[in-house]
Amino acid sequence: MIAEEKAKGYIARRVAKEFEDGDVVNLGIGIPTLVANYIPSGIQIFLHTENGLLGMGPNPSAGYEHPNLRNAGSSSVSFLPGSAIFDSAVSFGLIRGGHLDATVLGALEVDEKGLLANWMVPGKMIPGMGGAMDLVTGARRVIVAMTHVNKNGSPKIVKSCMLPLTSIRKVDLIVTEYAVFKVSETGLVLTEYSEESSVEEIKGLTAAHFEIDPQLKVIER
Amino acid sequence: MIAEEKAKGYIARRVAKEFEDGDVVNLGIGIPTLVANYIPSGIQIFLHTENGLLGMGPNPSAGYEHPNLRNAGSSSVSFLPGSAIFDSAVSFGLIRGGHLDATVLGALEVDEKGLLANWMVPGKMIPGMGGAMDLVTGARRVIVAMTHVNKNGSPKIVKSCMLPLTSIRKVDLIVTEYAVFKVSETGLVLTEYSEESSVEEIKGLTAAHFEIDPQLKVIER
Amino acid sequence: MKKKMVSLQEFSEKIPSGATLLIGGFLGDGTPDLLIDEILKTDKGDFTVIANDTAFPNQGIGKLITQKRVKKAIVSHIGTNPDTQKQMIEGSLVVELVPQGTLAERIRAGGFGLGGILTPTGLGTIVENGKSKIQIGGREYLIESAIKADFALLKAKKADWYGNLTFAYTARNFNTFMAFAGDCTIAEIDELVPIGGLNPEDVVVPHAVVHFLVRRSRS
Amino acid sequence: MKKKMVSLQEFSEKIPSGATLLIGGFLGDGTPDLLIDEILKTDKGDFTVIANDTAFPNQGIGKLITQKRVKKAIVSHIGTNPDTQKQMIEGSLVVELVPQGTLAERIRAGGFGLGGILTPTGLGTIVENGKSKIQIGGREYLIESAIKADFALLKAKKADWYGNLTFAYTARNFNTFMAFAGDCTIAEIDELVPIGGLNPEDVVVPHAVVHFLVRRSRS
Repeated sequence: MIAEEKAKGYIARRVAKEFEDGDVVNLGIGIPTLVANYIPSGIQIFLHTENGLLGMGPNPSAGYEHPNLRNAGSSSVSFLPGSAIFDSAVSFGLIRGGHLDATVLGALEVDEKGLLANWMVPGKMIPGMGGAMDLVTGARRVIVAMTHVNKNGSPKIVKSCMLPLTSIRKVDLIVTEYAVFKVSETGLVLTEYSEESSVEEIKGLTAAHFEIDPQLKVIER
Repeated sequence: MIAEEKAKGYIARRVAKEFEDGDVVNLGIGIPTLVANYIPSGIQIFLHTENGLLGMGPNPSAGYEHPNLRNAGSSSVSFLPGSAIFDSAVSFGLIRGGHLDATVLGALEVDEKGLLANWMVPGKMIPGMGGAMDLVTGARRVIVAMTHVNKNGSPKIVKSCMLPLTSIRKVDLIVTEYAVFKVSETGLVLTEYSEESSVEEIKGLTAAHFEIDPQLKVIER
Repeated sequence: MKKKMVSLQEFSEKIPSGATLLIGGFLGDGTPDLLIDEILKTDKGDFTVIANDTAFPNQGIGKLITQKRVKKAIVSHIGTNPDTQKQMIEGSLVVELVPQGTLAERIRAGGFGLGGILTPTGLGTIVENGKSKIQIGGREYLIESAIKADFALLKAKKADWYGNLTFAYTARNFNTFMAFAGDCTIAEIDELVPIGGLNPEDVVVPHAVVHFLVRRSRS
Repeated sequence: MKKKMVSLQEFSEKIPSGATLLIGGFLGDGTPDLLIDEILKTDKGDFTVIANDTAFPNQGIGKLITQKRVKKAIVSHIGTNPDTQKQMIEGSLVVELVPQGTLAERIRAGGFGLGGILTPTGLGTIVENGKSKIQIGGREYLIESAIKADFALLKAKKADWYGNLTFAYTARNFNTFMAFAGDCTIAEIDELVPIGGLNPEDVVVPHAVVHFLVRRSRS
């Protein structure tokens, strides 16, 4: 069992290797936000935030915040040189129009077809979909970054989502602290596993069928 | 018979009395453009041009033109203080969304229901509708400014348009050198006539039925 | 010229109980706080609020929620406001959740005189319940209707006397297109500039859609 | 970072005969003349051009018409170009006329990932021939489909190396939303500024939709 804080770092670090130089990327709240801290040197990505900014930089030092320069989680952020400001209609035009190279999102459930549920638990937690439905529907690549199991230890990768779907568009990649799955035409394929685990252990933590990639390897950290 | 140049001036001068202070107005090409020269003192209107400017001012003096500050007829124009620039989508958002108080347009035909045809003569002249269909559909008031008869002396106000319609939205007012008609629920109503003409003469120049307003008066010039 | 600048009190007299209100802002950033506070000085309520979110308890749009002035909220997200969730579960507040990009386009469509838009977002999810679908070019889309409201309440940075508006950084968000979709659009501004004091290319919302301006009274 | 700045020749090598081209401009204002001239140095043709208009004979987009490189034009107006009218009557050029506001929204919809829009414009006219209609909220609308193209050719005023764009006055017109609707978007620019040389609030088209930049070679 990898401790939660460590797990988050592992996940973010692995996701950060997915980008090409120049990619425009939207990072969701939670683990996805951490991805920005692990971008490999030599790779420059442009962070998009759905409230209307491309080119978002890190949180400014205390005392240097501006009340009207925020990310979609309401945190103060900064401009990197070459940033652009726009309204929410343009921001979602970028998203829905396929102009984002990737989005990284958390999940409540992902199923063995690659379908994602991440916006509500009926009768319990209804935060609303916010921008998630547009992001999953429109981004060129959708990467799920999440812990392998939930707080009760139950698998989050399931046979079929029981929770309401975010989109009928399948995700492209699932990254957890134990495993990396790509989503193929026929379903999930395990391509990488962590040195702390094994294929058998991952099978035990996963409630969905998955294939194993012939080039299966250990996650580089 | 009023000579053409004089007629144009009469028409423009009469149309110019239709505006309230602060109105946002789009003037079409031809006689409508002349309207700007006759706005009564004390009345300020804001000219909108569909290629992306609100607050358009007169043509600049020779030598002071800017190649990228033009009206929809491709003439050089100027900014009045308080102008705004926008793209064509926003420009037609203003038009279609009902944010223009009035548009003044020329016509090939207007019929006795108040329907307008002004964008093509099948097999002969097909300039295209440009912005006319959006303007007639979306502006709060549509004012037709045209000579009463065409170059062959035939009436342009007809029983039913033979030419393709610009919109199924009826115009609100028709101003010619001889007459002013308002368009009511039931059809055309002659409200004013020129001192050079008479109701009988106007009937002879008009191929549509019209009512006569009980407050019929002579056009003030 | 009819003056567009009104006092906070003149503003609040225009807003009746039961009105539909488009309110700008994203988690409070770009929300007209002065206007909301002024409404809260009255006993008006039963509003339908259309906005990106309901912000936080007793902050921004959240003030209208916490003080129970809202009967219906059409928003994309309520996760930051437990008061909204509580009132929704109690049944005193109806919440209609709309994907954020769809909400933006529906409001823009209303203001731009369009009947609606065709979007792939929400297809095959519970968002499509009760909606029509259409095939275009071999792809399927949801038909989403336009949204308009009695009032649009905006927060802008600068305005000239005519009502041309600019915004501060990410405070632009929903304010720009909401301006077009209010039968009466009222902007709370931080700074008034003279007519001609804005570069025409810097104007984000042209004055034709802005009916009234309000600024903090300098007392 | 992959460089977006290319030479005129590198640009023209990207454009094959038969391509669909969105071209910015309004009667020549905001049209990328350098790009058009470069295409005309080749023998490429059979283009489908989507633009507001065809400008004037042998000017702007009109050059492509006069030199018979266009097989189809989807435009709102051809009244200023007798060559277009002549070729249309002869049957060598297909002209599809679209109301200007509808054309703008259809292109924007394509670039914004929407399937189309619902508009009242054109209802009851010959524009509605062959199109579906829909009732929403007691009003009728035409269903107008989105437009995309292989290339969007723009004229911008300034760009930074990333491809953030600004425009000169009324040269904005169709350029802004066409930028989103090209599978490959190429902007001819007047001035290159350093990265960080544009105020983020002044950027009209964000670099995410701009693939290549071209400027007049300084020889």
